Amino acid sequence: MLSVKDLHAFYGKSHVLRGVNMEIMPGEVIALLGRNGVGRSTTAKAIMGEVAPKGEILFKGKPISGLESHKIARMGLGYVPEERDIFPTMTVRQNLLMGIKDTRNPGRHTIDEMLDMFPNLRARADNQAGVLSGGEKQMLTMCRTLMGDPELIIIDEPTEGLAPKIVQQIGDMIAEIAKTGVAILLVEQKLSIALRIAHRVYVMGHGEIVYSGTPAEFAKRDDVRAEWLEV
Amino acid sequence: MTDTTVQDLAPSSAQKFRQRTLPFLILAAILVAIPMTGPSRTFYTIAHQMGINVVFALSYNMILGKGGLLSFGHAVYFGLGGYLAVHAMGWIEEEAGLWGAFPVFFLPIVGFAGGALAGAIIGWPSTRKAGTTFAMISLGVAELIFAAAFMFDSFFGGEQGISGDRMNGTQMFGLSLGPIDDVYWFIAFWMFVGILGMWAFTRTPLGRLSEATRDNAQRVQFIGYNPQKVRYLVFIFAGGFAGLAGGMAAVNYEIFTPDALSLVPSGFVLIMAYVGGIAYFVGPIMGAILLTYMQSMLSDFTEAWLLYLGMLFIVIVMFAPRGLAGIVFGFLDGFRSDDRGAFLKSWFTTLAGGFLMLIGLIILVEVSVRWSNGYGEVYEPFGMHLSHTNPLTWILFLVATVAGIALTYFANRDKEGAA
Amino acid sequence: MSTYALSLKDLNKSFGPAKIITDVNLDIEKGERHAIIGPNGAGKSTLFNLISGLYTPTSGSVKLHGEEIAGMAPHLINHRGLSRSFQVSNIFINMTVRENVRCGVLNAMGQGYSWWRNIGSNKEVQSRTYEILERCGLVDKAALPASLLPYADQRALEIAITIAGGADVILLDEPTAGMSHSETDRAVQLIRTATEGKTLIIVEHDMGVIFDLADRISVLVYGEIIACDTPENIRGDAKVREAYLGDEEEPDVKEMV
Amino acid sequence: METLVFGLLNGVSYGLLLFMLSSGLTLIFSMMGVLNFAHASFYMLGAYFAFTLSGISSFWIALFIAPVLVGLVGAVVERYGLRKVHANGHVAELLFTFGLAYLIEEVVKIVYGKTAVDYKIPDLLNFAAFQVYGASFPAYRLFIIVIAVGMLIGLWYLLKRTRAGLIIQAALTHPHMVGHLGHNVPLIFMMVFGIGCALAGLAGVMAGNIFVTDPAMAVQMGPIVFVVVVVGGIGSLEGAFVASLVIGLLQNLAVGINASFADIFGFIGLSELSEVGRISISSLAPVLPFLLLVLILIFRPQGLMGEKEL
Amino acid sequence: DTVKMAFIDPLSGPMGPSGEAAYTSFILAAEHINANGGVNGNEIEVTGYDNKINPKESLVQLQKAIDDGARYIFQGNGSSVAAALIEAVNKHNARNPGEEVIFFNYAAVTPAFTNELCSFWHFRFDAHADMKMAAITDWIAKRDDIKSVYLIGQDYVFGQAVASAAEEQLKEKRPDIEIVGNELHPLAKVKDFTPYIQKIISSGADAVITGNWGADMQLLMKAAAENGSDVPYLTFYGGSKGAVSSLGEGGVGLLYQVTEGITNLDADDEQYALIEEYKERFPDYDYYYHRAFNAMEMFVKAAEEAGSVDPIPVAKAMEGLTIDHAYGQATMRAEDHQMQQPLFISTVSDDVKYGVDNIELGWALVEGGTIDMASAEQPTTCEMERPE
Ligand SMILES: Nc1ncnc2c1ncn2[C@@H]1O[C@H](COP(=O)(O)OP(=O)(O)OP(=O)(O)O)[C@@H](O)[C@H]1O
Ligand SMILES: Nc1ncnc2c1ncn2[C@@H]1O[C@H](COP(=O)(O)OP(=O)(O)OP(=O)(O)O)[C@@H](O)[C@H]1O
Ligand SMILES: CC(C)C[C@H](N)C(=O)O
Ligand SMILES: [Mg+2]
Ligand SMILES: [Mg+2]
Repeated sequence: MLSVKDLHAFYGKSHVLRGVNMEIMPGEVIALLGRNGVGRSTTAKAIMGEVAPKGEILFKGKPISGLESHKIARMGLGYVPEERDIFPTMTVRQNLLMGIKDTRNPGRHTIDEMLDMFPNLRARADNQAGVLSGGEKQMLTMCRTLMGDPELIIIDEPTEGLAPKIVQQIGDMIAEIAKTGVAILLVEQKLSIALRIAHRVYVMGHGEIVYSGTPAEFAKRDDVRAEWLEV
Repeated sequence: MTDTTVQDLAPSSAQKFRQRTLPFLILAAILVAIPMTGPSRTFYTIAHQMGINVVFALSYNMILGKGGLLSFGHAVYFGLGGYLAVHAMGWIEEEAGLWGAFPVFFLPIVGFAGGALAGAIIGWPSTRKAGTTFAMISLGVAELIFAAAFMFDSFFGGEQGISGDRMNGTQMFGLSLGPIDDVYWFIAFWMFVGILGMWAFTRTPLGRLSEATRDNAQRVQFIGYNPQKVRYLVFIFAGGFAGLAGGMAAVNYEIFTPDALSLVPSGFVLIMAYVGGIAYFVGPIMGAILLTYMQSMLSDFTEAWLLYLGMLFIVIVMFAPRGLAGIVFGFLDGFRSDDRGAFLKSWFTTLAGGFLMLIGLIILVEVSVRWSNGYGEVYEPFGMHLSHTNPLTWILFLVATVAGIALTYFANRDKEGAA
Repeated sequence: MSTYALSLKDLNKSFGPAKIITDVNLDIEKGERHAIIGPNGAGKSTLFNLISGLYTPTSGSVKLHGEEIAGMAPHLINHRGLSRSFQVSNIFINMTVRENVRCGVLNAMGQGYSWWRNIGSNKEVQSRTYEILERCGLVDKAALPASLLPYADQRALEIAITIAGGADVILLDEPTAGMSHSETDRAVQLIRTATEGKTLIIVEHDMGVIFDLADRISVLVYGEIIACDTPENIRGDAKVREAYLGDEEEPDVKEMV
Repeated sequence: METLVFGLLNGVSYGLLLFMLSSGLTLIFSMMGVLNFAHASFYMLGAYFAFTLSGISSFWIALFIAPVLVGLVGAVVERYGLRKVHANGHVAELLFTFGLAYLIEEVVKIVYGKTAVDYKIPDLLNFAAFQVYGASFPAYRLFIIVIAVGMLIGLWYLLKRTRAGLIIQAALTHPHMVGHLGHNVPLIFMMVFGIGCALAGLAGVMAGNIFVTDPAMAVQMGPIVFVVVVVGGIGSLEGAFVASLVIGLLQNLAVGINASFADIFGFIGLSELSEVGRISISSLAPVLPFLLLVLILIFRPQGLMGEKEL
Repeated sequence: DTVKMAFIDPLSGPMGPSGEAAYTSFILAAEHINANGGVNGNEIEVTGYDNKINPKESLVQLQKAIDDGARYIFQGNGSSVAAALIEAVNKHNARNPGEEVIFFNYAAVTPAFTNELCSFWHFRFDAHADMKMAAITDWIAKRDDIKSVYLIGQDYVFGQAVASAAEEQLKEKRPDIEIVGNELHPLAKVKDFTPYIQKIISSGADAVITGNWGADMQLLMKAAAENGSDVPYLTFYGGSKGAVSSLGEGGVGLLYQVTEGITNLDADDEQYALIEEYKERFPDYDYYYHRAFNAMEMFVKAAEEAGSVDPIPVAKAMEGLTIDHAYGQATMRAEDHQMQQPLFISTVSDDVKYGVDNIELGWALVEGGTIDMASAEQPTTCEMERPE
């Protein structure tokens, strides 16, 4: 579904991604692990065209490297950025409406379904999204992306700054979404979640993928964890 | 690193001298040297206007660049300060009260007081808001004051304004202020004082706070300052220095008309500051010098000078938002950087490209202007005869423009490759 | 009886029909380190906003050292000795680190609006700025523009600005959000030294930080304080576990594997 | 009585003209956040294009083609100018349009000359619709009223019935995110700007022949357009409509009043000879809109019908 | 050698056309003089300086002109600018002896300039407001059907001077006439004169007197036509570009102006050739500034008499000098430097040799519309200081 070959990216002069390779199959949940600052978010941004990528990125067999972001999105690639980027002056409902790409043929999900999934959001449906709490915002962005009916969602650190209980909820939600057949690339730091829901994990270090395997295999690799994850 | 001390945090005294004292010494030296070159009357006239505009543009940048407030009515303070100074000039002439002894030389102080007072009154309601609200209030206030100027003839003098005679009152430094080279010392002195004063202002707590308020008014509040008060105080000072410039203009021209308060000079000062570069202290100085020159001299060479002005401004906004000063400092930085060669190469290619495009453009504009006027005049640069019926004209124009675009394109493609 | 450093009485805040803070009562002793925890959207940041003057309470009172401050403008509250940090970094990105801190220091020295003195000439301001930079571990980055600081250092600067004014009641909103473990440890250390002898109120989701730092913990759920006690008791409180910590505590990576 | 009737008639027709001119700016301002200083320049272009077109064809063709042309010019300006500046924030955008206004004026001077062109009211509408107190009311002004009301209805429909408004609002602050949601932000911006300019162009077509079509017409109309938009309330079409009428009426009614301050405030001893006393209400007419602007901004910054502050 | 003359007037901006119409006249006049051998063997060079119709900018341009070697300054557009220039020239001449400059005013007609504000350095070639108003009021005095008059004008010195001249002279010549309106509107700011015209209509005035010029004149006429106003307009500057074409046929017999000459007066072939040459060279404008040619002619004559092209001798020679021009004689009165010349009242007609604004309509002399030099003369209060 998504195949990344020898992806490089730069911020000014600093070479952040140094040849990232990865594959994602339809319906697969992949966790991308790594320490702070190794370039996981940058990988996501490079795929989405937010930082200029150098290398090959194929989505459903078609190259997307260098395309405008709305074209990438319209091919069925959803993105939930680290910053969440909700539209603060719009209501929750309007935010969800924004997720629909084409009003004439809306996707599988309806706004009501989304609000049912998160009673918290329903209670705030007509409030300005800017005043939502951190957790509520996170829920909102995921729902908004779902409204666009993506086949693959890239989610960057969905649980950052959230209360332990919500963290669990978000984890459940992602697992739920995955069940509907949507592939997910989850950029995470919290192993607990990643290991619970991922089919495969990639570990990143210094701008490269340094390990890949199933959660079960990964669990046995103390060396990988020690070298690339712990601080 | 652990043994860093308090002193190490601040710049060293050598640095201070180089960055702070030296520029002022150089400025003073230039100001003193100018009259020795025996300049013409035109030179003096333009130079005086530049001096006034330098102070005016700097005062504008106190609120735009440093304070983040976009004003469309800064000329109001320039004008009110200037009017007060012209009236004071009249009082000196009539020897009203103590005024008889007041030296005309010090009228800019009166202008300062007038501008600051106007700032204090008008700023009170308008600085409570920042952003677009402030901009729109400034526009409205400017229109109001401008219109009022035609209603209160005793202060503003109607269309023909108020005039005065600077050759009265106590003489200072042996300057009668009659001949133009006397006036030069007056302008030079006050320009220096104005620049120094406004520079010093940036070094005060209030000056720094103004920048902080511009960047993040909310945070300023939570460390204990009232952003409205900060804006208000800065606004008063900006008004004061604008008034100082007004006072200089009052003595220089010996006349003030309501036009001085209108949107036109307010727009012009905005352009001066922005073209010069509002992020730098010297930016508005550069902008004032260049634009004053364009305003007074370019209009002699071409009727389309406003077109060039508009284009210059748009080019700056689009391609060099840090203004002339940004270009100059960017060049210096690039020049000092490691791969000077690559930098210079791309810089000069862009420059050459820009130059060619400019030539193409000038040909197009000048030929069109003459064609449009229809007096049978023909554009004849360097003895070439370029009329609109002459194919050479269009070939020259096309070649220059295409070559220019190609060059800039390549220069910038290189740049990306290097990144 | 000495007055409390901060005392909230029947505090309420509604936005339109939505009641966000309901009848909050809380007394905090001088010198106490008090933590506020609660699920997302419980109203923790809102509570901070009410105390620090960004919002006006719908009803109720906020007393700082016994003096009513509810509804005052933020800068006036700050003058009375209360200072806060923000959940998202809120620093002056165009200034250097040193200037950021100096902005706070100047106010404390009563030179905030002065336009007649040179900013660099006051020795006391310089030395106090230096002291704060040192305390927050930012001395070697003092001359950097704040925008170039790494994230963790920006958070540290946020704290530095907050304490620079010399306030004795400090409110920190999620100071360690987004930090790695080692950075978090450093930050806790920093908070501990920086707020030495002051009253500290902190909002955090990182239980490690909370249990490490706090003398007492309040648990805020749907705008109400459901518990307020020592860390040990809170950990054991069933209500709290249900409402916030979740049925099980988050499994440690080690246990998972 | 006569004064009142004249004032009302002129106020309404002038007010509606203002509305035509400012509705495009309201659209651009509320959707893109761009305070388009060159808006009145597009108005001027509309008038000049209509002059050229009605010379080679007829007024009626110009009425349709000229606004489209102006809209295209606007779209090009957005695509190759404004879009580049957008990243540098609103002030940069505003300054860009500020420079653009100079540019358009100068180009118009080169192409059409510095003096006014003779852009005429079409013969079909060049008659007196009716007579009031000895003065005739031109049919063309009635035509303006009809067009303006039509424009109001059309615009209102466009705004309320499309999601484009939301998308643009979001793209203002989070352009990347909106792109990631699959919306072609640049295209929408370009269209909004184009339509806004076309509306200004239409106003130019309508007004250029009752006023003068000369290179100064943009500068003269520029500030008043801002007054309308701000007084009406940002993003509020209804507000712009009301504000246009209010300003139109205010100005025209004031012109009709001969009384001076001394006549009105004479009872507090204001003398006919004093400077303030001599000011007549009619001479205040041009100032009133700006007075209104400042007062509104100070006491009701969200404008008459706006929801948020500037 | 060349005699440098500076033409300081608006050459860009909204008032640009007003300046340009005169500038072109001076250029043509200079060309003719040069073609005839120049002045005392010198060529004349007229250079335009754009003052953007701003008094202050005029002073900057004045400095530049002086620096470029100009000793003769032409200006006319706007009495406010003229006032500033008179003062500036006076000061300059006092402060820079030996570098004197002379101000030739060709159109700023506020009477004060040759009365209480008169100066040796200032010469005016146009009849001033009181002179022109006298022509108008004499004409009204003969029209018994006019019982009420409406005054409208621009709110600045000149407009105010026109209004007070009208009031005084009417009171004296026709005390029975009621002045039903006396309105001053802002200079060059009104876009639509409809409300003013409606006021005029509802006042029931039988005639309107106005000193409006430039766009204010054109727009006033446009609104008058649109709103069906049918009273006579007695003007100074009905000849402003666009005014006649705005009124169209409706202007015939309703729009009047007072000038020192019009193209449709009987004249010699040389004058007709000049008019045609002008139109051909400058098709945007019409031959209007006859006084530009008068001024140049007078300068040449004075220079020849003085045997010099230096300012002071020329100025002295000019005092009391008389020239013959196409429409009569003109004398520069020595006391106040005000040109005395015959004036003509004309009105719009569709039966003329030369149209204006590129249409068929043009100006034709009204019956008995010639005011000879002596009748046009007005007293002066000038007490002039002269250099010895
Ligand atoms: N806009 C930027 N400009 C310059 N450098 C950047 C920028 N954004 C990120 N970096 C640097 O690039 C590197 C990789 O950043 P990235 O955000 O991809 O890391 P990450 O693995 O997602 O870490 P985090 O846990 O902080 O989200 C870091 O060293 C970071 O400092
Ligand atoms: N200005 C406001 N208008 C309306 N509702 C608001 C406003 N500010 C906050 N809220 C609502 O109040 C609730 C509490 O928000 P708050 O930001 O205080 O939560 P929090 O406890 O800080 O959460 P988090 O831990 O996620 O930061 C949220 O549901 C939010 O939507
Ligand atoms: C150009 C002229 C019409 C000027 C006018 N007569 C004045 O004195 O101001
Ligand atoms: Mg990341
Ligand atoms: Mg919070």
